[in-house]
Amino acid sequence: MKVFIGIDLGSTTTKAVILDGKANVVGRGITNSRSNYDVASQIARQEAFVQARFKLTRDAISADSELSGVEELFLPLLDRKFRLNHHVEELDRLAIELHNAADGPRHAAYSGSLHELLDEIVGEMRQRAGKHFGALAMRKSEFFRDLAAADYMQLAEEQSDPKGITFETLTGLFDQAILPVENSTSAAALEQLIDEAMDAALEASQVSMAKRVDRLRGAVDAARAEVLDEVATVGTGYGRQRLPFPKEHIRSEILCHGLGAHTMFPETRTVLDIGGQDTKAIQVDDNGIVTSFQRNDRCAAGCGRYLGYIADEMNLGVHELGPLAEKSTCHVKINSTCTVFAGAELRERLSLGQKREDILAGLHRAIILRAMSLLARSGGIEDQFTFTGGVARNPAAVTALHDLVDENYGERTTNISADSIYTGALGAALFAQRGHQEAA
Amino acid sequence: MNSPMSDRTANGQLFTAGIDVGSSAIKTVVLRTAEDDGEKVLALRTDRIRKRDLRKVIQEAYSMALEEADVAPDSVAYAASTGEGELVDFRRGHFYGMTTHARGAVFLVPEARAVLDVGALHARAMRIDEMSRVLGYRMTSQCASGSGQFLENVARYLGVALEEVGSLSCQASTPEQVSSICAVLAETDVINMVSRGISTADILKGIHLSMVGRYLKLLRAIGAEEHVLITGGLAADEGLAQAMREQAAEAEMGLTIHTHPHSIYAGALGAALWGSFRHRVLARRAGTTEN
Amino acid sequence: MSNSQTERNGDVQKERSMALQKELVGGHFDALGRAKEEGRKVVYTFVPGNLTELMRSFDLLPVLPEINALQSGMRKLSGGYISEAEKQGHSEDVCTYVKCDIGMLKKGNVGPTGKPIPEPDLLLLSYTGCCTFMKWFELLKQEYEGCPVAMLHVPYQADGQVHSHYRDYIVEQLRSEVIPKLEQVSGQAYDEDKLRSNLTLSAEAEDDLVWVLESAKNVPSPIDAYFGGVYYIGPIFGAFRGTPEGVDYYRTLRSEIEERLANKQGPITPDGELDEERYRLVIEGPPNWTSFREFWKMFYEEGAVVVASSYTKVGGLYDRGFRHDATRPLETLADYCLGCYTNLSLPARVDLLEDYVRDYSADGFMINSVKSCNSFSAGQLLMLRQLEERTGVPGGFIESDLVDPRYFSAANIKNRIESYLQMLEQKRGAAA
Amino acid sequence: MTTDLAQLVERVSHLFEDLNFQSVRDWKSEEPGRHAIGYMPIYVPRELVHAAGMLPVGILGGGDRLEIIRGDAYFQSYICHIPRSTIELALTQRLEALDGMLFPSICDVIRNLSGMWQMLFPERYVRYIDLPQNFDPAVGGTFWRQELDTLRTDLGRIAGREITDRELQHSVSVYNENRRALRQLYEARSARPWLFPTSEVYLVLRAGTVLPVEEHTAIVRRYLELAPLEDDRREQDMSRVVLVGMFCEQPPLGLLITLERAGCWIVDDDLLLGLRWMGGDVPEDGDPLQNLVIAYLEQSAQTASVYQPEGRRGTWLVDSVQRNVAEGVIFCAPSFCDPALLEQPMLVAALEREGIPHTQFKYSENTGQFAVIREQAGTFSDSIRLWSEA
Ligand SMILES: Nc1ncnc2c1ncn2[C@@H]1O[C@H](COP(=O)(O)OP(=O)(O)O)[C@@H](O)[C@H]1O
Ligand SMILES: Nc1ncnc2c1ncn2[C@@H]1O[C@H](COP(=O)(O)OP(=O)(O)O)[C@@H](O)[C@H]1O
Ligand code: SF4
Ligand code: SF4
Ligand code: SF4
Repeated sequence: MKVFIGIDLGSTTTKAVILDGKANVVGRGITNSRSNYDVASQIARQEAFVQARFKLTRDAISADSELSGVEELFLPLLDRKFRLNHHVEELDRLAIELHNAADGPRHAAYSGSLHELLDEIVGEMRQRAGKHFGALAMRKSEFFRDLAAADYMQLAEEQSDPKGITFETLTGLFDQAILPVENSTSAAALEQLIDEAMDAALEASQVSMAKRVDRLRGAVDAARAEVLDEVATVGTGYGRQRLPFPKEHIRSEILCHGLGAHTMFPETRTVLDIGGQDTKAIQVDDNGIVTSFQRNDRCAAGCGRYLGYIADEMNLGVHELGPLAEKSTCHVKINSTCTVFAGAELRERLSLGQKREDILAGLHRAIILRAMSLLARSGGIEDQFTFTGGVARNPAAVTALHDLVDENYGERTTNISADSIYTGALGAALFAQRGHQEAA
Repeated sequence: MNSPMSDRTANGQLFTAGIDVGSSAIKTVVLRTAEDDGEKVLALRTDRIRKRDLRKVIQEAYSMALEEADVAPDSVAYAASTGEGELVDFRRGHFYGMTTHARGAVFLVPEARAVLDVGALHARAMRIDEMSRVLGYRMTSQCASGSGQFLENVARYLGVALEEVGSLSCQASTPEQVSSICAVLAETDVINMVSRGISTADILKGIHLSMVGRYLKLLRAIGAEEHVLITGGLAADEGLAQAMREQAAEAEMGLTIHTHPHSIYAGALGAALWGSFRHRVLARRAGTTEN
Repeated sequence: MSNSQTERNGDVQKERSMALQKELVGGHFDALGRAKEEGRKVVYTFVPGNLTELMRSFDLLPVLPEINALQSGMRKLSGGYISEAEKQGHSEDVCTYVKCDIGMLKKGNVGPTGKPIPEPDLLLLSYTGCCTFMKWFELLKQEYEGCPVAMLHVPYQADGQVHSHYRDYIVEQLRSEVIPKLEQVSGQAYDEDKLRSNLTLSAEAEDDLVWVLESAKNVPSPIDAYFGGVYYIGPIFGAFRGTPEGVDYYRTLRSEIEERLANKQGPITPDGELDEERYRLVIEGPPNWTSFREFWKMFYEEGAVVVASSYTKVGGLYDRGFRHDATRPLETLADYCLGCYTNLSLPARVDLLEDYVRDYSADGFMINSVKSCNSFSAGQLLMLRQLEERTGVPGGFIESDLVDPRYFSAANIKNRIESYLQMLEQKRGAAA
Repeated sequence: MTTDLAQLVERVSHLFEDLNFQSVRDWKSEEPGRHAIGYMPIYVPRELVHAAGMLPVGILGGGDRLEIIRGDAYFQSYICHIPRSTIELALTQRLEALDGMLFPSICDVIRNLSGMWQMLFPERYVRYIDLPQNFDPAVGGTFWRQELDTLRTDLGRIAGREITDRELQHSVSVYNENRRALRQLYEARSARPWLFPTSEVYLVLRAGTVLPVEEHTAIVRRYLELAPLEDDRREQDMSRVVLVGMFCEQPPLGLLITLERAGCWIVDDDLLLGLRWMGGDVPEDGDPLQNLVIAYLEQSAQTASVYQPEGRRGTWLVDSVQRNVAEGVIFCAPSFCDPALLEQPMLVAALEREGIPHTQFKYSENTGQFAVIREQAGTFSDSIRLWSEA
């Protein structure tokens, strides 16, 4: 099968989308781009391939009428098995790196006790791994880094001081260890994990569907055997200049976002993308062609990192901010523009006894207000509107945006899709696919 | 002299305190001014605020400092606040940051004719005279780029304790400049450098150099010539001072950059010193009006 | 290169007009350097609303601080001058031309070519199209305490019309304020015949200039009317309007361009001739001088040619028919001043650009908004919208500065230009 | 605070906070056929508007309470704030009550704003008022007279009748009255600044931008009576300063409060010059238009926007410092305000020649954080306080 890949190398996350020859999405992948752009784009694309493999599996199962309905049982199972295995594999690597870090000269004083403590913590993390990937589990994040960090920090806090090892020491070790874990990747290892997960899932299915398991195995094997032929890849995004692609395979993220949004919501005329380090307001015509755009970068105020920074200040995850802010009944006007000053203002206001949620609501409004001026600059919102980028996952940001759009432009259809973070990658993949068609 | 305050000036000595309320820490100084042997510092302390109730931290810091100095609260003639002093409810007077840093600087390094105060959120440069009068100043305003917090963030991303930053930076061999000036977005840069295998020392030095670039601009803008004293929290960072010396020399600005172990207390010291001065002025005034 | 008039000079092609232009500008700075020894008097004035013919009729040498500033920018001296001025207490926020000039003065008033610039004998404040001019010369007046100032206030064409009382007001000021001061400084009496003959020369050069600028209506265009254009306007906006040298320069230039046109050649860039014209653009706003080459390259690398620009009209708008008219010497000077580009109302500026987009068959237009200049920049975002609406052509917006290197972010600007051109390309693809 | 004063202050604060110009709408709806004409900060001959039976309304941006959403779409980040908030007010229909807008030539930003207005609101009356920079009655005076004549004709056309000399004479006398009251207020504040805190004086003044002038004069006079009755207003050990640079974009109220809290009594300023730009009385008899022309040429406020043919910049500032026995000058100018900021070095030079202490900082009308300004102003007042005794 011919596939086309789009990679959006964002400042915060890297996204990959795989399309088939008819421009259907067959796989998506996302990862942190915090550490290394090249690695991040590889990981995102591998993830997308994993998903593509799963999609093929799903298609193969659905194609067999005797297996009707089985995909709804089998695929989640497969997915969980895979994720769990993957998580455990990463935990193993984390354990090694933690111990390596603990051998550093700075920690000599602790000698053995530090290693013991780490073993304890990692052991407990392994215990918890199963829970993260249970059938009904709600995962707070899809990134290993976040899941592992949450567990680790909690355990570190519980177990630190009593043993004379400070919490700061432990967090320092984690920060050091997580980088190499995130930065190493191996396609072969992933293939292996997929295989194992498939086998394990088949194994597990045996009990419930003994009779049809052979057909199922047949479908699964067929999906495994399918060769995914990468025809073309187009890269875009903040870090696109660093992609090891020839210039003609790199597109401006503005165009990619425009096209991606147009493909998802063909009636869209205005796109707002708030990513980690930049914000873009884009106007597109009825073919998805960008007619005007505005962007903001180089200053964290107004981008996703603003919220990320605030979340750090409050010891919360970014995903927790929105829901908390939604509880607010009256929002506070934030005076500081700068992210760091806003952080200080937040502390000051908290110490004056103002409510967390009200301040947070104010902070969300502040970031959306900045986006509103960008939107206004790009030409306003005349018609259907789409909100993309990581911040579109934040419910409070979405609410603030709705309110402000309503107040200033009247009611507008606003699209927000769960997949909107992939908008840029989708656009890039479409360029890859179109480019190939044109060449052919 | 019969003013109600004069009993606190017993035996020709006078106790004053300076409390510098910063955005990240409270600095407290207790000072004795004696007619025969000038000013003597009796206690110095820094209390990080972290996420605690500010009023409480101030109160505690003050009591502990007095205890350290062995001075009873009611023998303090003048408690002066500086910085965000509103919450210091026991103060007798307030002096503003530049006034106190200038005074503190001249006290610590008498030949200083310019002060560079780098705190958690702001950096400011002042040109002063030998009487610690502020002749001109420049400060960074609404952007935290290049502030103490900026450095703190970078240190956090690198997993380095603040106290280690300076010595690490001094070990750098080939400093790597950061391209992003944003205190928050520098994170990406820093992490990129880490993954490119650049040593922590080189990264920190690069950060220091980019900060120093801004400070030198401030100093140039105020027309600083000769001796400059770094005050505020970042004075403790010898890496910064070293980077500053290198850059200033390279730019041929003719500056001598000083730090002082008590630089971080410059504000609090200045407040205590001005408190002592002001007390005497007020006492004299009270004296003259009564005559 | 088959062209007989073009010779290879290193990697860069030099046309005769280029050499001539260099000669003129260099010669002028030389003359300035010698002015004091030779006892010649010097008048400082501004490009928009400059009264070169009048000054020359008194044998006075004009100095144009804006040109000094832009030259300092191109020679990468401006950064130091600006910080010098800021050190003296000038705000970061204000026009950098002023600061560049003040900084240069504070550092000894050595001109961009390394020759000293003489102190002014008169500050002729042609207050045209920019409020900063007034502050600029007030500041200079503080530096040159004894130097007289002549204020010529040119009313703004707020409603797009030249009212007769505007013209009367200017002529009155010329009579009662400017000419007496010029007489006093030069020690010569006002000689209207001399003025007239200068004005005749002006009109001649203006004809050729307009022809050259309009040659860009051809596809492909033989010139770049912005990056190349700034060289073409140098002599006429500088000190050579109303001089035989000026006339000569424009005649030469015109004949060169005529030849390029006949040979269907594209514009010359610092990297040689552009062989494929891929985009035709109209540009509003002055260029960036500190990274002029780099900036230009971002365009020609992509095959973008600027076919018309408003910046080349700051020192006089001639392509709408105005010519200096020797039969009504003072009135024509008044009309000239009133018509300079930045003295036009915003709606008139939009009309002009709209016509440019149409008349020059542009694929797009771009605004380079400079931080320094409120006169240009305030309102450009609305201009952008209006132009997009009226022409149906997408507009691009970039931000930089004239001579402050701190405000030229090459990566950002390049990113924007690239994205913009890709957008034009995509649009073209869809239309095809 | 006595209830009378509290009521007065509440009334003027309310007018200040009302971004919808309700008082103007109310005034218009009281009688059919009434018109209101907006004007940007200074040098607008309000007498002409008044004489046409219209209400001149000062438009001074949106302050710190207006969220700027669309206004930012029209101005780059390096342009001052007032034009964007003014556009925002207009785009959000808050200026519906205005039948026209006058843009005096204060600077290129306001100048270009007049063009933007023409494009954005083609159905409304817009006029750019070009002030002569030549002060010869025969040259600049003639020009100004023609400009005023055009304005007079235009306003007459909107009003549906010609403006008579008699009406104009009456308007001149009404405005003379108002100017006298304002001068008294400034003198009173300068004599005893603790009785007339600037943050309050500002609000009283500001009411004059939206109220009919007669009503405003009454409020000012009433305030002059009431404020001294407050017995908790006492003299304090603070520094006396003159505040300059605010002739166009107005500072947020918080800034004025901050300055006072930081130990500065403001004894003179260039706030709300739109009401005060004419230094003295305009003759009430004779040709009223000519009187206005001569008044502009001879006694209008010196600001950065008007050329000063002879003498040095800043003589008025030095005069003000001396007249008001001020101890220092604070330059407080809007960020990116070219006229004010280019003027500053000249004023500094004038002060330095006289040995008058000064300091400077920038604001924008929506500045919300005053910590830095408080430090700067505080240090300034500290230095005056400490060094005057040393
Ligand atoms: N689950 C989530 N909940 C809330 N906010 C999120 C979530 N995931 C990402 N974000 C926000 O999105 C930002 C990253 O957006 P993204 O579009 O991935 O950026 P980029 O494309 O620049 O890498 C983060 O800074 C964060 O604020
Ligand atoms: N030992 C140290 N090395 C480097 N930086 C330090 C050190 N101690 C404190 N700092 C820095 O000093 C800053 C606090 O400075 P301070 O002058 O107290 O600021 P503020 O008065 O605003 O609280 C912190 O942000 C921190 O970055
Ligand atoms: S203002 Fe704050 S968030 Fe913006 S660039 Fe500066 S430090 Fe970063
Ligand atoms: S503001 Fe613009 S027109 Fe005026 S001097 Fe500066 S650059 Fe020239
Ligand atoms: S604040 Fe200054 S720059 Fe802005 S409009 Fe007013 S005078 Fe012009």
